[in-house]
Amino acid sequence: MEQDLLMTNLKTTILSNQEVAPGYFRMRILAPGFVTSARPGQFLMLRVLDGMEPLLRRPFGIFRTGWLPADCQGLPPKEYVEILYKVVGSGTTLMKDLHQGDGVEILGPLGKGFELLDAPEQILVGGGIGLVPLFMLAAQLVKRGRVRLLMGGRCRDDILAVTEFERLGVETYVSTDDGSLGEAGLVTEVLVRQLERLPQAAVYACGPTAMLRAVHGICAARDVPLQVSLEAYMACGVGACLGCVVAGAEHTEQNPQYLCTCKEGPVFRAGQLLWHKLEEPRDVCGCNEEEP
Amino acid sequence: MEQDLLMTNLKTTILSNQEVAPGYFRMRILAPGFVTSARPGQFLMLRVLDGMEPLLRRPFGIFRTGWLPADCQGLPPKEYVEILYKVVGSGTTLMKDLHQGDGVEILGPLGKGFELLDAPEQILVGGGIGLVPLFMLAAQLVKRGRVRLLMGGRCRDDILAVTEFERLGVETYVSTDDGSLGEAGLVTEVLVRQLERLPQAAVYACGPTAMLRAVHGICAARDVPLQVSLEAYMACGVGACLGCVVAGAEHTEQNPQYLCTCKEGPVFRAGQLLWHKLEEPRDVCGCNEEEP
Amino acid sequence: MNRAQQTRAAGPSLAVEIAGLHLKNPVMPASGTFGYGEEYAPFFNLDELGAIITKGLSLRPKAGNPTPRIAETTSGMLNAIGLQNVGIDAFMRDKMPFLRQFHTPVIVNFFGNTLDEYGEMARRLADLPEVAAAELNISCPNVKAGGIVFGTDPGAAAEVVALVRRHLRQPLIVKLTPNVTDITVMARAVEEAGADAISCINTLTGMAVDIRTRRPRLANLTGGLSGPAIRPLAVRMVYQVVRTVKVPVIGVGGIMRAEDALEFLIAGARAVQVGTANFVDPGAMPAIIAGLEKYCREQGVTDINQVIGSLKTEG
Amino acid sequence: MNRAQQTRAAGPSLAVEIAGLHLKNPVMPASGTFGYGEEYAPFFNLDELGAIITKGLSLRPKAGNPTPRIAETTSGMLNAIGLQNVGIDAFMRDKMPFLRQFHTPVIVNFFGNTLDEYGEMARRLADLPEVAAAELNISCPNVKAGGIVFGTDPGAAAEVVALVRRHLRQPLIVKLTPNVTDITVMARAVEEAGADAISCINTLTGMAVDIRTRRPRLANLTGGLSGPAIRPLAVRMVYQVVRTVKVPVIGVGGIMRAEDALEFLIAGARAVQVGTANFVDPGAMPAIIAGLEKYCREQGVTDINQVIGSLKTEG
Ligand SMILES: Cc1cc2nc3c(=O)[nH]c(=O)nc-3n(C[C@H](O)[C@H](O)[C@H](O)COP(=O)(O)OP(=O)(O)OC[C@H]3O[C@@H](n4cnc5c(N)ncnc54)[C@H](O)[C@@H]3O)c2cc1C
Ligand SMILES: Cc1cc2nc3c(=O)[nH]c(=O)nc-3n(C[C@H](O)[C@H](O)[C@H](O)COP(=O)(O)OP(=O)(O)OC[C@H]3O[C@@H](n4cnc5c(N)ncnc54)[C@H](O)[C@@H]3O)c2cc1C
Ligand SMILES: Cc1cc2nc3c(=O)[nH]c(=O)nc-3n(C[C@H](O)[C@H](O)[C@H](O)COP(=O)(O)O)c2cc1C
Ligand SMILES: Cc1cc2nc3c(=O)[nH]c(=O)nc-3n(C[C@H](O)[C@H](O)[C@H](O)COP(=O)(O)O)c2cc1C
Ligand code: FES
Ligand code: FES
Repeated sequence: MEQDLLMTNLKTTILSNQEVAPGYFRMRILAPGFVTSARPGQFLMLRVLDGMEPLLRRPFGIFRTGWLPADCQGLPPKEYVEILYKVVGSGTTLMKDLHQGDGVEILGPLGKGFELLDAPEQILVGGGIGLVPLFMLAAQLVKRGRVRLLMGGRCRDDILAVTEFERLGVETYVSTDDGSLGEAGLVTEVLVRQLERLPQAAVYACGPTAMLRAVHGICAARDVPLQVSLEAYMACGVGACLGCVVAGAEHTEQNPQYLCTCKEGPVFRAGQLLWHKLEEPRDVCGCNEEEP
Repeated sequence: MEQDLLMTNLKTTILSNQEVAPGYFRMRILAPGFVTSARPGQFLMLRVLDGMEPLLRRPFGIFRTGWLPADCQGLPPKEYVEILYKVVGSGTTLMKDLHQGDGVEILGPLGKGFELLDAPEQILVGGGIGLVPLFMLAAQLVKRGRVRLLMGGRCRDDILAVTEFERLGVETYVSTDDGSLGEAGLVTEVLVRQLERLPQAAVYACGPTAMLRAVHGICAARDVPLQVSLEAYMACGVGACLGCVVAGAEHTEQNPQYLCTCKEGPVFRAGQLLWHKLEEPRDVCGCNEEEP
Repeated sequence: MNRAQQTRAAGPSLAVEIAGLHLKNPVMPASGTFGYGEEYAPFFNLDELGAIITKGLSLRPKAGNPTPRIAETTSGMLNAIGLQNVGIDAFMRDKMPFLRQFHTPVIVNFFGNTLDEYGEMARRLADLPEVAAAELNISCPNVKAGGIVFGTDPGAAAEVVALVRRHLRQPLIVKLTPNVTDITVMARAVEEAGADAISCINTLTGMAVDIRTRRPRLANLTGGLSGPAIRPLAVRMVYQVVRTVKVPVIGVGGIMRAEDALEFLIAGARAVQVGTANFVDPGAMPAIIAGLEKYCREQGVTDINQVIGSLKTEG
Repeated sequence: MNRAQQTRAAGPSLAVEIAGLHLKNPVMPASGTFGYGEEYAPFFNLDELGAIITKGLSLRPKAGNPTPRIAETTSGMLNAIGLQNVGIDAFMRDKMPFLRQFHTPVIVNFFGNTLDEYGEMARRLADLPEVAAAELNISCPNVKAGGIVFGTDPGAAAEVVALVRRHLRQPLIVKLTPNVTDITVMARAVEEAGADAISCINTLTGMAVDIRTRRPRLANLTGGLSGPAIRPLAVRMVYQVVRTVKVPVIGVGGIMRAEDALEFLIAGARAVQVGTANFVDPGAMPAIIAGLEKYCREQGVTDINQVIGSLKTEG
């Protein structure tokens, strides 16, 4: 409830928008209030133009928030939010052509973020662009102990922001399908090896559904607590349209139980979900063949 | 027919786009072929964005064409076309925010332009933004003899490009409703006075329908030849949709005769039109109360 | 201060009346696009609205359709939510207490899977004093049993309306589907059967295909089209219905801005509902209300009722 | 060079057959949006098209509606041209000679004001060898006498189709209106009455209001909505009709790009018509044809017929 009251629709401006790898962009947006209100795993809904096309807002994970230093004229420091996105369709194609000073509207921070567990070892698993919500999480977890990031992608271009994680003090393990960066192979293979050494770990994962399903299988078999961040087609982002639902663990044809990805998620404990019903909204990270 | 074969749909770029008076902009667009093909009174259909909104192209008179000088790297000179537009609705609002280098599509030159008559005196009558198609006309008529421009508007802001006409050698007579520039009063009053002195003149007019109707009344009463350039809601601009028709002189309920403004116009001899049926598409020059 | 001065100082009146309900302005959310109110409460004070309409409710909770449930189309969206809702009991227990804080009338949108369920729902609603009015959905195109038969057949529609009218205490708004050959036939049928007001339109049945996977973009295959794409169809139908019936008409379909709402009001709608626009901009309704006020001022109108039905059709 | 190599070298085949007509590709203009062909000839070679469909023709010239006849709406446009046309005689005299230069089949779209006129037109068309096929417009929503009755009533539609079929020599395409409760009822009726193919959809009746003048934006009050706004409705109806009838179906409605055309083809349309897109971009059809070819290549398809009806509807 107190979370809801912090939601806002900001008509604001872009501070920068740069291609960080082929097809991947990082956008920094002026966002008063976000530093204090945004929690790891939350997202925002972005509206590019004031027009009717594209009609719906696009959901993006919050990569991080921060303060712009006070400027030389003595103006106070300003809050920003950063997103990292992959160009896939009409909305992101428009976004990539935006410049500093262009207007955008952002609705957020939205949804439930990660629950920070007190495990002795913390393992983050990111698939491609799925690494986005893990950064703020990592920044908080490093204060509690050792954090590892297992980062997978199809090729080197899908591996983003790793040095930023390292700067936080996170140990990173990179794997790519084609071996063009880090180890050749699936991130899930790395996870299996890590969990052999660290059976007490807590796992936090975000990426394509096929990857999450494999991670869930691995964690469930070892009784390792897992939280996952999901994607879903969204219209409202606030729990009003019921477009983004996902079947809950109790869900049956007779007694349906649906959870809103936007409001009850996007982060769920693995045990909340009915895994065999989980669908891929779309391949956004280029690595949905990752299922081992 | 040879005219048709010169029509093209150019995907091109903006060279400049500047506010020339409050609410009025001048856009210069790279336009190979336009210098040789465009004739006075023709127009083009402009598409702002590659998206679906606004859906239809917008028609604009061709203000003038010209050559960009060859550049220092020895690249050949380039042709451009210039339009002058008033910001009135969704399309022109998008247009005003475009910059040098932005892409636009232009279809043209379209329609039938002015017929250059061999009268001893040539009088151009422009109402607000209606002056646009008169500039290229003036440039050609001054080669044949004396040309006068009677230019009317609601206030000084509506009086555009007068010095450019003067530079061609055109004698200009400005009138505004509020007297903020030139003579206070209607452009039609100036026309009446001019025709008293110059009964042999030919008149070419463009402006709001109410003004054109008054000009027609004045010329018809004096047997002075008149050509007018009309506006109409257009979808295709090439005679295919039949959206832009105007009733011809022979038009009756029983034997309807419709002319396409886009293809058989936008310039008509006054005698071709059924004047009492003529409608105002919309007040674009801010001076539709001009009817005396 | 004389009367005229008072009005000027107070600003134009936006109040309208729908079947005995006094609304401080003619703007309310469209059912299914505003959740149960709560979801949008962080963005503005719900007391700003003319009324609040709930997500469509049924006797028992309803699961709705599999996902994907939504797909964007050009200036529109398809939805196949499948009328998922918590059911009337859970609504009264969990959602109504929140809405009680506000002074804005709450209109419950509802449907049944059978004629009996419609009747049963009407009886339940009649006992709930917090429910200011009920909007009967006979038009949802998504759920086979959820109205398609009633909404496209004048006889069936009249039957369910008459039944509901018999049991309901509150004003009854009947919401029409646009998926019919002649909406005036349906409007006349539901008016004669006892509707106190008519809202139109619900969504139009549409479909979209993912050309890469060659699958329908909605798990349900088809869904309801809403958003600005459908506005010209909604304006036309509202105009037709206004000229057919005597009861007030509420316009719905593609309203994004005050200008859009005004098209409906000028065409004769007594009030409007805003749907998809809420998703695009949670502040859409307050902005529309402010825009209506501005328009009245600019047009020198002191009462929005002077705008309603003011379309000039000749000459 | 073996067969497979030949195909690869030649590129995928886009040829389709509609009721005995061989089309080199499935793309043609929608009636009324391409004039009589001539208007767009400066922009590309008309021989690139699968077929050419004319503006709707009638026995005698027709004046159409007063202006304004068009109004832009969000991602759509309303038109109330009122079926203005030069009449069949002037068409044959003034327009056909131009079209004769091309090898693309010419399909004449036609309508009548009465049943007799429909029959008379069919007889006239039967005698014209240059007319490869005829498209019967029973669906224009603009002109009271011009089809609204036929197009929304299965009995009346069947009657006019049977009459026309009796007189016409060429293949008969019947164009359906979307302004009906159940398009499959109409499709079945016209198929049984002898339609050799069905095209759908025509425009949907809509309306727009100028809020400043409080007048309708069309002189005719209402007009037909076309453009990308209506595409999801058109795809849905095409899909329904394809599953209802055996004759080939031509998809129309909101096709702007190859991707849009593919939605229709995957849903089962044998060919597509492009309307409003021609206004937006005179090069739309050549671009769509090129896009279809590219898609086939990318999907490893050698023949567009493998794409047609390939929608996967289960899980
Ligand atoms: C909670 C959440 C967080 C996300 N975080 C990120 C992120 O940090 N970085 C990033 O690059 N992407 C992220 N995505 C995916 C991102 O929303 C889509 O890539 C984006 O909406 C695509 O828009 P488009 O217009 O380019 O694609 P189009 O395909 O043109 O979009 C059409 C419609 O489908 C929706 N859509 C398409 N793909 C997806 C998808 N994978 N998930 C949900 N909706 C989709 C769009 O929102 C739009 O409504 C996130 C999605 C969700 C739900
Ligand atoms: C042959 C011709 C030449 C023109 N030349 C010029 C010119 O040189 N400079 C200039 O400023 N304007 C000119 N106009 C008018 C110009 O086309 C409109 O002002 C412009 O289309 C408005 O677009 P909008 O999107 O801003 O307005 P909106 O009102 O949002 O447009 C909505 C629709 O109405 C149409 N429309 C609106 N006003 C007019 C109008 N007056 N005439 C025709 N269609 C209209 C638009 O094209 C569009 O389809 C000309 C019009 C015609 C027909
Ligand atoms: C996601 C969604 C859910 C809807 N649910 C309902 C509903 O439960 N009951 C109902 O009567 N209409 C429902 N509708 C229809 C809307 O109330 C409205 O009639 C329609 O969306 C057209 O308005 P719009 O274009 O402003 O969205 C729903 C629409 C959407 C988009
Ligand atoms: C300006 C205009 C004129 C039209 N004239 C006709 C016509 O004469 N006969 C006909 O059958 N359909 C006519 N139509 C309907 C189109 O052929 C087509 O069915 C409709 O526009 C939907 O396709 P679109 O969205 O691609 O434009 C016309 C449409 C427009 C926009
Ligand atoms: S996106 Fe609307 S309920 Fe989640
Ligand atoms: S604009 Fe289409 S015929 Fe003139």
